[in-house]
Amino acid sequence: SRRARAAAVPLRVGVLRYGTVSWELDVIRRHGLDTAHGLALVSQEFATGQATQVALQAGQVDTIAVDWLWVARQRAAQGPGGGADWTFIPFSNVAGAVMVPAGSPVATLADLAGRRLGIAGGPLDKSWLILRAYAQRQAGIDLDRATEKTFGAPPLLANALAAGRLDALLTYWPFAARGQAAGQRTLLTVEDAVSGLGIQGTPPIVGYVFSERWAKANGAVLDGFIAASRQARALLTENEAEWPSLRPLADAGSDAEFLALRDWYRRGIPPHWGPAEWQAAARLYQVLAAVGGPALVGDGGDTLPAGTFWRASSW
Amino acid sequence: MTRLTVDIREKRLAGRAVLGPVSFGLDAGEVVALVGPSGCGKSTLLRLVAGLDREVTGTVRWSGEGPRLGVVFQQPRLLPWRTVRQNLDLAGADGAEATRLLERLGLAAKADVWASQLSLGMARRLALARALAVDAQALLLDEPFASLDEGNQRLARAVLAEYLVRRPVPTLLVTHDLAEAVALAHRVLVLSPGPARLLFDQAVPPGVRTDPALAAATVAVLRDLAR
Amino acid sequence: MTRLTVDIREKRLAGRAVLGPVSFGLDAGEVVALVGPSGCGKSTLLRLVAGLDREVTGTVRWSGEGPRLGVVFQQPRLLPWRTVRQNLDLAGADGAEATRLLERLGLAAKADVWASQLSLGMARRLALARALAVDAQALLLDEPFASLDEGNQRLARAVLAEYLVRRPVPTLLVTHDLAEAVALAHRVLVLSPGPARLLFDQAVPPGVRTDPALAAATVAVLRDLAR
Amino acid sequence: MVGRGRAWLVRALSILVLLLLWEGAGRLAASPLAPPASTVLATLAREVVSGALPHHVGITLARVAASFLLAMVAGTALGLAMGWWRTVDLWLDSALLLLLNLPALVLIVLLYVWFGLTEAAAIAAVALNKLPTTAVTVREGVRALDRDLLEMGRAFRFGRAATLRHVVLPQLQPYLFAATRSGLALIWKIVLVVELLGRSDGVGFQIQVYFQLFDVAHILAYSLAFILIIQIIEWAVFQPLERWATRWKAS
Amino acid sequence: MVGRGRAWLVRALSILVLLLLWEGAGRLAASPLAPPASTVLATLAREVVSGALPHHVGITLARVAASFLLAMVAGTALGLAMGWWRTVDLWLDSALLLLLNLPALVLIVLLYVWFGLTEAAAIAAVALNKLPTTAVTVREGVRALDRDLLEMGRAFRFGRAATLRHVVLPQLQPYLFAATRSGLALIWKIVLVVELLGRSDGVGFQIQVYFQLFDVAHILAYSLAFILIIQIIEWAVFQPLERWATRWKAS
Ligand SMILES: Nc1ncnc2c1ncn2[C@@H]1O[C@H](COP(=O)(O)OP(=O)(O)OP(=O)(O)O)[C@@H](O)[C@H]1O
Ligand SMILES: Nc1ncnc2c1ncn2[C@@H]1O[C@H](COP(=O)(O)OP(=O)(O)OP(=O)(O)O)[C@@H](O)[C@H]1O
Ligand SMILES: [Mg+2]
Ligand SMILES: [Mg+2]
Repeated sequence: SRRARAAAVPLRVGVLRYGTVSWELDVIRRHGLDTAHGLALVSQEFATGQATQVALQAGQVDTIAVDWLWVARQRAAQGPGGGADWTFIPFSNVAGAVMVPAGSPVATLADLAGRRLGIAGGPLDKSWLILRAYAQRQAGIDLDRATEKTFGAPPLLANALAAGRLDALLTYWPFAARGQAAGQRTLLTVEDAVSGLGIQGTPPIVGYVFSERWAKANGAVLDGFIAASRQARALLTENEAEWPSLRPLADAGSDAEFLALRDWYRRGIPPHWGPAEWQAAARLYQVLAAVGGPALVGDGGDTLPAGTFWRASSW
Repeated sequence: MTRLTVDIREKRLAGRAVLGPVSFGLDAGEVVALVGPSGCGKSTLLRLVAGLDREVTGTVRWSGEGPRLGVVFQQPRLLPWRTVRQNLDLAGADGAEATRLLERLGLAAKADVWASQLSLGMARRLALARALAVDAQALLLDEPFASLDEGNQRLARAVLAEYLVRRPVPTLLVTHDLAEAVALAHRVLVLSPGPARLLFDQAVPPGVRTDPALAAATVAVLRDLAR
Repeated sequence: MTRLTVDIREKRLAGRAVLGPVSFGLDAGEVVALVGPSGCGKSTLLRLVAGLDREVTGTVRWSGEGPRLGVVFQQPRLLPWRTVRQNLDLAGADGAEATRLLERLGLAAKADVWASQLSLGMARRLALARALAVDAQALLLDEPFASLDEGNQRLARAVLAEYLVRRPVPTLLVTHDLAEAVALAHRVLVLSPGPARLLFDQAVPPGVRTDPALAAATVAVLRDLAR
Repeated sequence: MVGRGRAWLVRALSILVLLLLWEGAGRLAASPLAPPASTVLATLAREVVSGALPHHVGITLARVAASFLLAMVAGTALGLAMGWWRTVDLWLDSALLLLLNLPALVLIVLLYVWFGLTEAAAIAAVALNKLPTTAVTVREGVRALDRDLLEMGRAFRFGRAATLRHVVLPQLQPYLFAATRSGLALIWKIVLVVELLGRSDGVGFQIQVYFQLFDVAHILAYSLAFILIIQIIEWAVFQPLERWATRWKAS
Repeated sequence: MVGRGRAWLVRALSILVLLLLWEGAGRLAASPLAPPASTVLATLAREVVSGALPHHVGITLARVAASFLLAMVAGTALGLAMGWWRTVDLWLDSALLLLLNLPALVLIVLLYVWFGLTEAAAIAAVALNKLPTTAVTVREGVRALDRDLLEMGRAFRFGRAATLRHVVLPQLQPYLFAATRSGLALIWKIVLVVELLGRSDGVGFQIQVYFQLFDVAHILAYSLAFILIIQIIEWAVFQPLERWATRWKAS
């Protein structure tokens, strides 16, 4: 298959070391799924998510994993001619969860009032906005006002929760999974909050983002990548034997942690991509826009900017 | 009373000997002139006597716990970022005495000027004023009258002579001018060139200050000794 | 030939006048001594003549395009981080002449010593050597013999005198010693105190160098003028 | 010498030229990633009016001020001690080098982890980052002190306080100004990192938020706001202070 | 004065004390977040043997060296020009202040986005971050130059090159050493950020990865490796160089 590789078109993906995207890419490469579809996956490692975003903008990679709000925001802020023609296909439907320590008295969202809540990412992070909307609707509390918030880097916050310096933590799912393995309790997943907001269907959260122009010029490559990626996910869903070889890529401290990571990963695999998901996402966007305001959506109002999703492929 | 005993065997700087055997005493109220060719080690000796350098084989000892010194360095060593007046005050000068000395030495108009803005001769006069204003128990003067015009030189000598009459403190006076040495000192030490040895320790005859002929003769004798 | 014309109306420093009206000329090969009380403005005048300061009302003009100068500043102004020899070389000294002058002025043994390690008298001799070694077309000397013992002073004067015989360049010599002025200069300019005005421009009678009595009389006259 | 009035004219002109260059480059680029000056200034104005910018800049300024004072005082003291006494220098040199070269990120993270995501930890982290550079600079200054003047001070028994104030500090002035200028800049930069990693307000936090959205105009607006403040401090404090400290040299 | 042999003894002892304190504190804390020296050193040894550390450190060192040279040369030239000519200072002062206070992060991201994630952009970003602090320090040094010596140089027509080399540079020596020491530290810290944001190798990349995993022992091991190298540079290059440059003062 060396000849196949040589003939294949390279596709550069920006990834994080120990990030979950690498798992999928690893399976694709190990099974030669990329060459089978006429492309050669090249993954480029970066140290932080922001670094991957810089790399994408700088044209260093063709695609990276990021949430579609990022796409929507850039499109909204820069208008149709703004040059930010990023577009999105899903990678995972899970975002994160609110975690509390094992013996925590916190049982419901309402109990968070007056407590110290850590929030990974910033005040415009999608999970935080979803959680705020949900708490407003379900419990009638404004978490933004009612809690003692700490924004910070996820590792620092995880550490603070473990050290008892926080009462609860809204964090990304890999950190939630690790916490779970360490005995923390999941108070609420972001996905549950989304459906609690009355949004039908499962909107995607994180996905591969690439330039529309690039996608149009490289349709075959993109389709090949989507196909390879779906095959890899199918393998990961169905075949237990795939997982042991991913162990070194996951940096799990224990077996329990690894299993938790596996379960969260599987739960997030988007089974469908089509009008139902687009509509769900559009509705979610309205909710987020209401909470996040212009700081989040720019001047574009609460309509998801056209082109945010790559609709030419669906499954 | 303050007394100084110097008994140096050798002083080295940067690996070279700059002072050879030099021994002398300085009694209370005694003025001793130090004469020797340029580079023989006079300033080095003064630094040792002032206690600014202690690395020497031999002894340099003041009676008691070391007197409060009035020092005129060979360079003025003023604080250029302070005024003339402040340079005196910071050294611990007595206020009234400082004013009087500025007046006497023709620096009264410059009292509030930065020391950086003095001419060299003014700076040297200020350095002399500083040494004389601090109520010193001993004076160490390294060419205090150099770089002055004749008028100012006469004036400065007179100021020092009056001072020594009023307050006879032990004084070590480095000078190149033998007439000056004879006029002011009780004894003249003549140093050899190279690493300085003490060539002669010559008392000045008591009558010189009133007898110009005797003074001239003494200078002639000293000039011979120093050769 | 190099000539200097000075026609200063006023020179101010830090808001104060430091030089009043001063006018004189300096002809090719002429040695002019500049005498005046400390602080009257001699060094300031030399800076103007050297072209180191151009802010003045009046004119200071050299004939031609400004001669190559040999300057002795009142302070040695050596580069302490360079050796004695390097200080000469960097100033543009002629190699053989530099060696000869170090020899003559008793500095040969110090040629490879850092300038920071010289005694003040040595530093001043080096400064003189520097001015004389650079093949100057004019000399500006600010008390070149201060801080030297009698022997070295005599030596240094002799070196300058020989130089001026060999190469009669226009020379401005600031000095406090009238005997020195009379011995070396063709004319003596006497400046007033305060913002200096030119008090007298007095030619030295031709016979003084051979006739001690005439020299003494001239000094006495000048002393009177300068008072 | 350039007159005072003309000096201000040149200063103003130089800023105008800078802005024009920026504006031109931005318009040429015509990319949201390289917004022209006018866009950034408009964004700046909007954020000022909304009150968000004054709020965050105020908080950052307070952190910068606290850390700066701490670092300058402690760093100067350490630099003085190490320059003055060779034994102190020998003992502390390696520790200083360690602290100097410990990455800001590592130091910040460790302090946050050990002492919690508190204000005190944040300020300590910043001050500890700047302290060694001040110490290194001041130590060089002390080593370069004029020995003749120090000897004069000893001969006339100035005592420690007067020697420090009247002999040593005036000679350290240029070193202290160098440490102050580059120190203020360094501190502000580290405060940004500190805020980014574990604070929920301040300019660094805001920049991080806009960084996630890749909103370059806002990022630049917040940076510019702070730079403007430093420019004002420079003109209103540092330059007059420096003129005052060197007034004995004037003319 | 402390003899040369005893000086090295004290240096070694000071490092030993530092290590012992660290070891003790680490053991007392008994937490993976505050590993004792032995753990970190063991990790360091393991990473050296595996070859990972030499690889990443080598890459980082190369970046540090390139940026350092660039920043020192350009910064010194700029500082000299601004200190020497008041007009240059007036024109460039605001731009310098802007560059000085532009957050490293912002500068790096902008350069990456505008010029791609190339090695050149990375090195330029670092050099541009350090350049202004060198310039500020050197400018202070130039302003503090001895005017008498400069006049002497003019009177004897030293010319520009000789004046620079024999009159100016010896006086700037302490400033240059201050800029060098804190500069090397600053550059290494910024290289870390640069690597974190857009490179796929180097110490900064490794530290960030271990930060995500919260592996403090590895973070410290990588930091320490670099600090050790700087310590060696300090002993093998900077200190001998400084002694050489000030040998005329010795006595
Ligand atoms: N940088 C300066 N700023 C202000 N005033 C100055 C400055 N330098 C010198 N002066 C003043 O100018 C006057 C003349 O100084 P100058 O050094 O020319 O005197 P001088 O004749 O050389 O004296 P001396 O024989 O003592 O060397 C003095 O009153 C002095 O205080
Ligand atoms: N810091 C130093 N390092 C090395 N040698 C020095 C140092 N200072 C002075 N010397 C040398 O020591 C000798 C004596 O110097 P010193 O300054 O004591 O002479 P001096 O008698 O005061 O001469 P002068 O009359 O010229 O002032 C000289 O040969 C000089 O070169
Ligand atoms: Mg001497
Ligand atoms: Mg003078």
